[in-house]
Amino acid sequence: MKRFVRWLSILALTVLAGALLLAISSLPPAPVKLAGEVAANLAVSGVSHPVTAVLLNFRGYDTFLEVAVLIIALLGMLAAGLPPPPPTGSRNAMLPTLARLAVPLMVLAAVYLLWAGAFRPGGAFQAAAVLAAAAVLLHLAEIQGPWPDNARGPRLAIAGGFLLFLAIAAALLVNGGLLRYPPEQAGLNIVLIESGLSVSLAVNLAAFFLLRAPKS
Amino acid sequence: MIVSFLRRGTLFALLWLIASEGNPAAWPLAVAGIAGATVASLWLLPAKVLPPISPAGLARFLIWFIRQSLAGGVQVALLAVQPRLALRPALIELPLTVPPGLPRLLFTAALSLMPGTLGVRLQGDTLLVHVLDRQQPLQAEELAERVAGVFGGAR
Amino acid sequence: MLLDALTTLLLLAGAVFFFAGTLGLLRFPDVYTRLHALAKADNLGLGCVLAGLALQADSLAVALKLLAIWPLALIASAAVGYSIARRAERLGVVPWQEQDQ
Amino acid sequence: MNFTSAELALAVALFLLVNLGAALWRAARGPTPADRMLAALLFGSTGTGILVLLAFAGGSPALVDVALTLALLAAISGIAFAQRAWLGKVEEDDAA
Amino acid sequence: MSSGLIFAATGCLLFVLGLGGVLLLKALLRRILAFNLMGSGAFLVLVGLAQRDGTPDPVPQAMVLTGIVVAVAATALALTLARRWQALTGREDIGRVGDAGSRRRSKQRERRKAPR
Amino acid sequence: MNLNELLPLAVIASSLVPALLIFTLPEESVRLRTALNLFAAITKIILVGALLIGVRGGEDYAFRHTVLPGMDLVFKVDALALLFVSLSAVLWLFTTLYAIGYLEHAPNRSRFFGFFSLCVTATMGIAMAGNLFTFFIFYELLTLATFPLVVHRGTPQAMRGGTIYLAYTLVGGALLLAGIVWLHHLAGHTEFVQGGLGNALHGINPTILQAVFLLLIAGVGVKAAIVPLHGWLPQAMVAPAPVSALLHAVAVVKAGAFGVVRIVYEIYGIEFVQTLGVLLPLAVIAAITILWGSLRALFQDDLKKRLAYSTISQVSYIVLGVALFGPLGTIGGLVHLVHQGIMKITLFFCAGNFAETLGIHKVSEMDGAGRRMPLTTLAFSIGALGMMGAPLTAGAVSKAWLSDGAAAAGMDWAIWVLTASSLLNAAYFLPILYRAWFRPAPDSWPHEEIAARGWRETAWLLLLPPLFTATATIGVGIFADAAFSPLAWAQLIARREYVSLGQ
Amino acid sequence: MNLILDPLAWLILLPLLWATLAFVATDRYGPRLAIAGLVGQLLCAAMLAQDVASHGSIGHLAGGWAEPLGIRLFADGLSAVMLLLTQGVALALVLYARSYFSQATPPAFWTLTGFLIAGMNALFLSGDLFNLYVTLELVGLAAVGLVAAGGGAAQIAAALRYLLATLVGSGAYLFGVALIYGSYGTVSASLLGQLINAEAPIAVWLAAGLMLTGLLLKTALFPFHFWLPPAHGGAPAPVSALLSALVVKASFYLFLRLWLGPFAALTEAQPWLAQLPAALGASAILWGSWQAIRADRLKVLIAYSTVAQIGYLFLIFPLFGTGALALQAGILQVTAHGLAKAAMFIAAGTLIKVSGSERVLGVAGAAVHLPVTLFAFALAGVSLMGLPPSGGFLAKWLLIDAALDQGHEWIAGIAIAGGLLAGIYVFRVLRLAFRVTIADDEAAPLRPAAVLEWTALALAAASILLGLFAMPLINLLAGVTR
Ligand code: NA
Ligand code: NA
Repeated sequence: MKRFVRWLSILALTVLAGALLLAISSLPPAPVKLAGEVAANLAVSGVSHPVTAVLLNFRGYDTFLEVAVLIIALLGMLAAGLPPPPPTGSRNAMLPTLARLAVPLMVLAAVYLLWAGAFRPGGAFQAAAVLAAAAVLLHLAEIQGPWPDNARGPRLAIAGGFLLFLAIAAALLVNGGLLRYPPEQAGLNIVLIESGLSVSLAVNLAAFFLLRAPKS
Repeated sequence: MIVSFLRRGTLFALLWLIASEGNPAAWPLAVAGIAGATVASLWLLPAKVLPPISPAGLARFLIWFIRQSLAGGVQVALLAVQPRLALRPALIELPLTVPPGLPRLLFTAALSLMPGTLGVRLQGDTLLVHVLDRQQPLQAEELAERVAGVFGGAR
Repeated sequence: MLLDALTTLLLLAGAVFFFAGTLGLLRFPDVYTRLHALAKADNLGLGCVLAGLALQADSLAVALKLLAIWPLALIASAAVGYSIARRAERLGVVPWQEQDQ
Repeated sequence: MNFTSAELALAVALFLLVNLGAALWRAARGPTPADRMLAALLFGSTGTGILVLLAFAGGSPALVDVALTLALLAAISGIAFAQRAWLGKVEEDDAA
Repeated sequence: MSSGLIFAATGCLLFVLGLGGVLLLKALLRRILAFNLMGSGAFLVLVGLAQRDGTPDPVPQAMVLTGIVVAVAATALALTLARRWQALTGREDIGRVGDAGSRRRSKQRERRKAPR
Repeated sequence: MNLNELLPLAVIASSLVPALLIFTLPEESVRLRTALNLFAAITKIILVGALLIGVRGGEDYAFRHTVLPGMDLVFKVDALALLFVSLSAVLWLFTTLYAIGYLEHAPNRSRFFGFFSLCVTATMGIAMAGNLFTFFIFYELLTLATFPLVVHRGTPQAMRGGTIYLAYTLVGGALLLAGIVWLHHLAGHTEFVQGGLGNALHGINPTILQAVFLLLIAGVGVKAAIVPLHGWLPQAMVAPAPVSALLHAVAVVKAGAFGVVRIVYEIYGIEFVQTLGVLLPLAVIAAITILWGSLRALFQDDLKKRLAYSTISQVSYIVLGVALFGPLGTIGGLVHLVHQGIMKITLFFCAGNFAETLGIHKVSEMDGAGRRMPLTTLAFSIGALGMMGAPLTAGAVSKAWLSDGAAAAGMDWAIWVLTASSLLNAAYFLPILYRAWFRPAPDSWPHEEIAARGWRETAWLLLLPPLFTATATIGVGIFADAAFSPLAWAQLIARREYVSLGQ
Repeated sequence: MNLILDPLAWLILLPLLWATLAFVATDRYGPRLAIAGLVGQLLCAAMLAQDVASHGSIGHLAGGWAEPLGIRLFADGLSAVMLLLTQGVALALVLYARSYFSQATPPAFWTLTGFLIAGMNALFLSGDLFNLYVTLELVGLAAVGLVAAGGGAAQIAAALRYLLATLVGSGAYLFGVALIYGSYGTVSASLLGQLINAEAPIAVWLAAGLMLTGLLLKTALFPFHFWLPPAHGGAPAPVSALLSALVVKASFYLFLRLWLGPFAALTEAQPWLAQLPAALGASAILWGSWQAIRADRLKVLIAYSTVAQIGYLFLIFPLFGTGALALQAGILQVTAHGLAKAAMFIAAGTLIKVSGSERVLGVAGAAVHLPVTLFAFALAGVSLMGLPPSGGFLAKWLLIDAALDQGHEWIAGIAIAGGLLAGIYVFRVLRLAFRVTIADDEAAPLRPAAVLEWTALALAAASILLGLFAMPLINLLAGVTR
C-alpha cells in the first residue's frame, strides 16, 4: 500500500512535470511588458539600476514585508527554544588570525555591495549577508561570544532598521501612499532605508547563529 | 596610531577604488565603508600586534608561491588522471618554527596549497600534516624561511 | 591577438585543472586526499581562469579586481580545507593507506 | 580559431557547471560528514569560476561582485559547518 | 529554444523534483533542501519565462530577490526547528501522521524515543 | 418603535432578562432570585392580559426585524399565539412557585431557574413566531434550554435521559430545518398566513409538497411525541418534577403540537392539506399515538412513566383535532391544548409531591396515600378524572368538541378511537385513585421527608399550585362558555382560521 | 481625507509597529502594546468598513505606482469583514492571553502575534499575487513560530509538520505566480481578472491548479488537514484560538478571491471544477466530525471540529450562481466560526487550566465550577452546530438555500448532517460538564481570573448575536464584485 502510494505520487509528479514543460513550450507572448515601464520610470526612481528600482521603489512594499518575514523566522527560533551554547575547547587555531584579517575586508565588501546596489544587483540584503558572515566568523573564532536571548543590543539593532523603514513608510503617507517617495528625495530615502536595513538584517541573520540559551 | 590608521585607510581606499572601478558616485557611502573597515581593522588587529611586513619579501614569497602552487596543481592533476592511484598518504607531525599569529596562518595556508601537503591540525608548536606521498620531501623549511622573509626577516 | 590566444590557453588550462580536481574528488579514497585535490587543482584552475579573463579586461581596475579575487579565494580555500581536515581528524576519520586497497 | 573569447568563456562555464554537478554528487554521498562539507569548497572555487566566466561571457560585470560575495559566504559557511555542524559523538567524548 | 525558456524548463523540473522530495523523503534536512529546490524552480521560471523573448525583465528579477530572502527565512526557521527536534528526540525525521489511531501510535513512538 | 411592536418584545424580555440576571446571581441569593422569578412571572401575566384585551378588540401586535435579506424575525400576536402564550404564562407562575418549594436546599438553583426562564422565553417565541423561520429559532432554543434541566441532577440516569432527549430533538430540528428551508426555497417565504400560503404553493409538484409536509410534521412531531417519534418522553421523566411539568404541560410537547397547528392552518392551509391528501394520514397517526400511549401507560408501574405515556396519548388529541377537517375539530384540538396542560400539570405536581413527601415513585406504592395527603390526592383525582373526560372537567369539554368534529368530518372511526382512549384512561388512572383512597396505608412510607403536622401534609409551596390547577380543571369545564375561557378563545381562533372557507 | 490617517495603511503599519516594539520591550510591556495597538486597529477597521460601506471599494497605491508596475492595495466589503473579524477576535484573545500567561509567557508570543496579525491584514488588503505570496509567508511563518512556542517535542513536531505543509503550499502558490507572470507579464489581480479568459493557455490552468491546491493545503481542507490537529490541538489555548479562528481563514480568503477574481473565467468555463472543493468540503465535514467525536483530548476535539467546519466553507463553490447567497453563506460561516471557535478554544483553555486535565473527561463537573466558561463553550457550540439563533445557523441556512437554488440538494443534506455530527461532539462535552463529580464534596477548584471567563463569553455571545444582526455584514458584502 505504502509503495503503491509512493509510485502513484511519482507517476503524478512525472505527469505534472510533463504538463508543465508542455505548457511553457507553447506559451504565447505575454500581453503586458513591464520592462518598458520600469525603464520609463527609472529616472525618477532614485536609483539607476532597474532591479533595485523595482525592489525599493516600484515594489518597495514587498521588500518592506520581506524584512518582517526574516524577523519572524528569528522569532520562531526564540519561540522554539534556543540551542545551548556551543561547547568550548574545540578551538580552531587558524580562525582568530583569519578573522582579524578578514573581518575588516568583509566590512568594506559589505558597504561596497550596499553602494553597488544603486547601479547593479546588490544592496542591503547582500551587504547584510556579508556583515552577518563577518559576525559569525568572529563568533567562530571566539572573539565574539554568543548573544544571550535577552540581549538588548541585537534586538535594538534588528528592530531599529525595520522601524526606520516603517517610519519612512508612514511618513510618506502624507504624499498619498505607503512608501510614496517624492522623486527628488527618492535616492536619499532609499539609501537611508538600505543602510538601516543592512545593519538590521545583518544582526538578524547573525542572530540565527549567535543567539544561544544562557549556560545552565 | 594615526599613522597606521592612515596606512590602512589608504589600503582600503585602494581596494575600494579597484572594486568600484573608480566610480565616484555616492562617495559619502564610500568614505563610510573605508572608515568602517579601517576601524574594524585597528580594533581587531592593533598595529602593535601586527608584525611589520616587508614588501620585497612579500613579492619574493608570492612568485615562489605561485610556482609551488602550479606544481601542486599539476601533481594532483597527474595523480587524478593516472589509471592506478599512486598514493602513499600519511599523517606527519611537523614542528613549527614560524611564530604564532599571522605568520603561522600564512605558513599553514600556503603549505596546504603546495604540492603534496595539507595542514590538518595546529596544536601547540606542531602542525599535523597530511601528505600524499610520504616519500616525497617536505618543503617546510623553505616555506618557513620565505614566510619569515615576508615579515621583515624576523624569525 | 596574442592576448586572445593567451586567454584561450589560460581558460583551457583552467578547465583542465578544474576537471582534474573533480576527478580527484571522485576517485581519491578518503576525505584528506579529496581535500588535496580541491585545494590545489581547483584553486589553480580558478587562478588560470581569472588570469585569462583579466587579460581581456577593459580597464586596469577591472583586471585588478579579477586578480584580487584569487588571493581571497586561496585564503578562503585554505581556511575551509583546514577546518574540514581538522573536523575529519576529530571525528576520527583515519587516513586511507595504500594497503587498504 | 574561429570562436570569440566570450564563446569560449561560456563553454568553459558550462563545462565547469557539469564538473560542479559531478563533484556535488560526491559531496552528497559522503561517506563521512567531512566529505559532505567539501561542497562548501566546491562552491567557493568552481562557483566563483563559473560566475566570473559568465560575467565576462554575458557582459554583465556585476556578476564579479556576486562571485566575490559567493566566495566569501561559501568560505564562512564551510568553516561554520566544520566548526558546528555534526558535532559527532567523538567530540563529546573528547570533551568529557 | 531561447535561454529564458531553458531556464524555465529547468525550473519546472527542479520544482517537481523538490515537490517530490518534500513529499516522499523522510529525513528532515533533505525535505528542507527539497523545499529550497522547489523555490529555486519557481525563481527560475519567474525569471526565465519573462525573458523568453530575449529581453530581461527587472520586475521578476526583483521578485526573485525578495523570494530568496523569504526562502532563506523559511529555511532558517525550518533548520532551527529541525535542530531542536533532533536535540530533543535524537531523530532526524518526524514521520508522517494520519488521524486518530495512527496518530496515537506515532505519539507513543515519539514518547518512547524522547530522552528521559 | 410603537407600543404594538414593543409589547411582543416585552413578553419575550419579561422572561429572557430575568433568565440572564438569574444566571449571574450567586447561589446563596435565594430571596433575590425568588423575588426576581415571581416579579417576572407576574409581569408576564400582566403583559399577556393586556394583549388578550387588545387582540380580542382586533388590535394587531407585530414586531419585525430583518435578519437576512428576505428573511425576518417576526413576532405576531394573534389569537392562536395568545392561546398558547396565556397558557404558558399562567402555568409558568405556578410552576415557578412549585419549583421554589420543590428545590428548597437543592444545589445549583441559579442554573436551574435561569434555564427555566429561558425555556419559557423560547415558548413565548414559539407561540408568537410570525413565520416558520422565527418558529424554528425558538423551537431549537427550547431544545437547548431544556437539556440542562433534564440532566440537572447529573446522575447517570439523568445523563442517559438527556442524551436520548437530545438525540431525538436534534434530529427533529434537523428535519424541521430541512423542511423549512425547502419550503422557503419553493414559496419564497414562510410567513404564517391565515388560511395558508395559498397561491405561493400552487403549481408546485404535489409530491414535493408532501415531502416537505412530512419533514415539517416529523420535525415538530418529535417534540409533540407522536408515535414513532415519542421515545424520548418516557426517558426524560428522570428530570425533577417541575421540569416534567414544563416538558409535559407548559412548553415542550405543546410546542410540537402548536407547530402542527401552525403548519396545517397557516402554512399549507387546511383545505390545501386536505387536497394534498395528507390530512387523513395525519389523523391516523394521531389516532395510533392516542391508543398506543394509553396502552403503554396501562403497563407502567412507575407513576411518572405512566403519566408520560398518558401525555403521549393526550397531546395527539390536539393533532387529531387539527386533522379533523372542519371548525369543530379545530376547536376541540385547540381547547385541548390548554386543557391538557392544566390537567397534566396538576398530575405532575401531585406526583412530585408524593415523591418528595413520602418517597412514592410507583403506582404500587400509592396505597393509602389519600389519607396521608388528602389535598394532593384530591387534586390528583381531579386531574385524572379530567383526563378520563369526566363531566364538568376540562377533559369533558375537549372530548365533546373532538367527537363532534369527527362526526362532522364524517370520520366516525375517530369517535371510536376517542372512546377507546377514554376507557383506557380510566383503566390506568382509576387503579391509582383506588389505591390512594381505599387501600390501607403501609406501616411506613418509602422515604418520608416531611412528617404530618396537623392539616399540613407537605410544604405549602408544593401544595398550592396543584390545588389551584385542579380548581382550574373544573373551572374551565364549568365556565367553558365564559368570555376569555379557553373554549371561547378557541372558537375565536377557529372563526378566524375558517373565515377563508366561509364557515 | 487626511492622508496620513489612512486606516487602510495603518491596519498594516500599526501591528508591525507594536510587534516590533514588543520584540524590543520586555514581556511586561508586550500585552499593553498589543492591547493598545489592537484597539487602534479595531478603530481603523471600523473606519475602513464605514468608508467601504459608503464608497464601495477603496484603493491605495503602495509607493504611488499604479498597476501593473506597482502594487495596489484595496479594500472592499469582503476585506472589511475579514479585517473587522480579525481585529475583534484578536483583541479578545490578547486580553485573554494576558491573563492566561500571567505566570510565564512563551518566548516571543506578543511580537509573533503582532506580526501574524500584520500579515493577515496585509493579506486581506493586497491586490497583487506576488505581494500576496509574501503576506502568506508572513502569516505562515508567524503561525509556525506560535505553534513551536513552548518548545516541547510535541510542539516542535507539530510546528515542523505545519511548517512543511505551509511551505509546500506557498511553494506551489509561488510557482503558480511565476507561471502567471510568464503568461501575462503582470501579477495584478484586477488586471489578470480582465486578461484571463476561457481560452487561457495550459500554463495558466496549471498555475491556477497549483495556486489553489497550495492554498487548500494551507487551509487544511481534507485530505490536507493532517497537520492541523497536532498544531491547533497542541499549542497554548490563545494560540490555538488565533490559528483556528483566523489563520486558516486567511488562506481560504485568498482561495475565494482567486476563485471569484482572476480565475473566474476558468472556473466558469469548466463548472465541474467547482465540485472538487465541494466534495472535499463534504468529506472534511464527515471526517473531521467523526474524528472530533472520537477524540480523547479536548483541544484535539476542537481542532478536528475546525477541520469539519472548514469543510462548510468549501461547499459554497458550486453555488455561485446568479445570486449572492453562496458568498454570504461562506463569509457568514467564516465570521461565525471565527468567533465561536476562538471562544471555544479559550473556554477549553480555561477548563483545562482549572481541571488540570487535557482530556475530554476533565470537563466533568464544570457546570458547577465554571458556569460562565461552560456557558461560553455551549454558546460557541450552538453556533458550530448551526443551531439558531447564531451566525452559524444563518450561514447554514443560506448555504442550504443556495444549494436548493442551484439544484445541489446533496450539499443541503451534507450541511444538515454536519450540524447533527457537530451536535454529537459538542454535547459529548456539554453533558459531561453536567455530570456530578466526586469533587463536589471536596474544595471547589480555584476560580480563574474573570477576564479568562468573560472574554470567552463575549466572543461566544458575538457569534450568537451575529445570528440576529447579520444585516450590516450582508450589506457590506453587497458591493463585492465577482
Ligand atoms: Na380541524
Ligand atoms: Na461539523
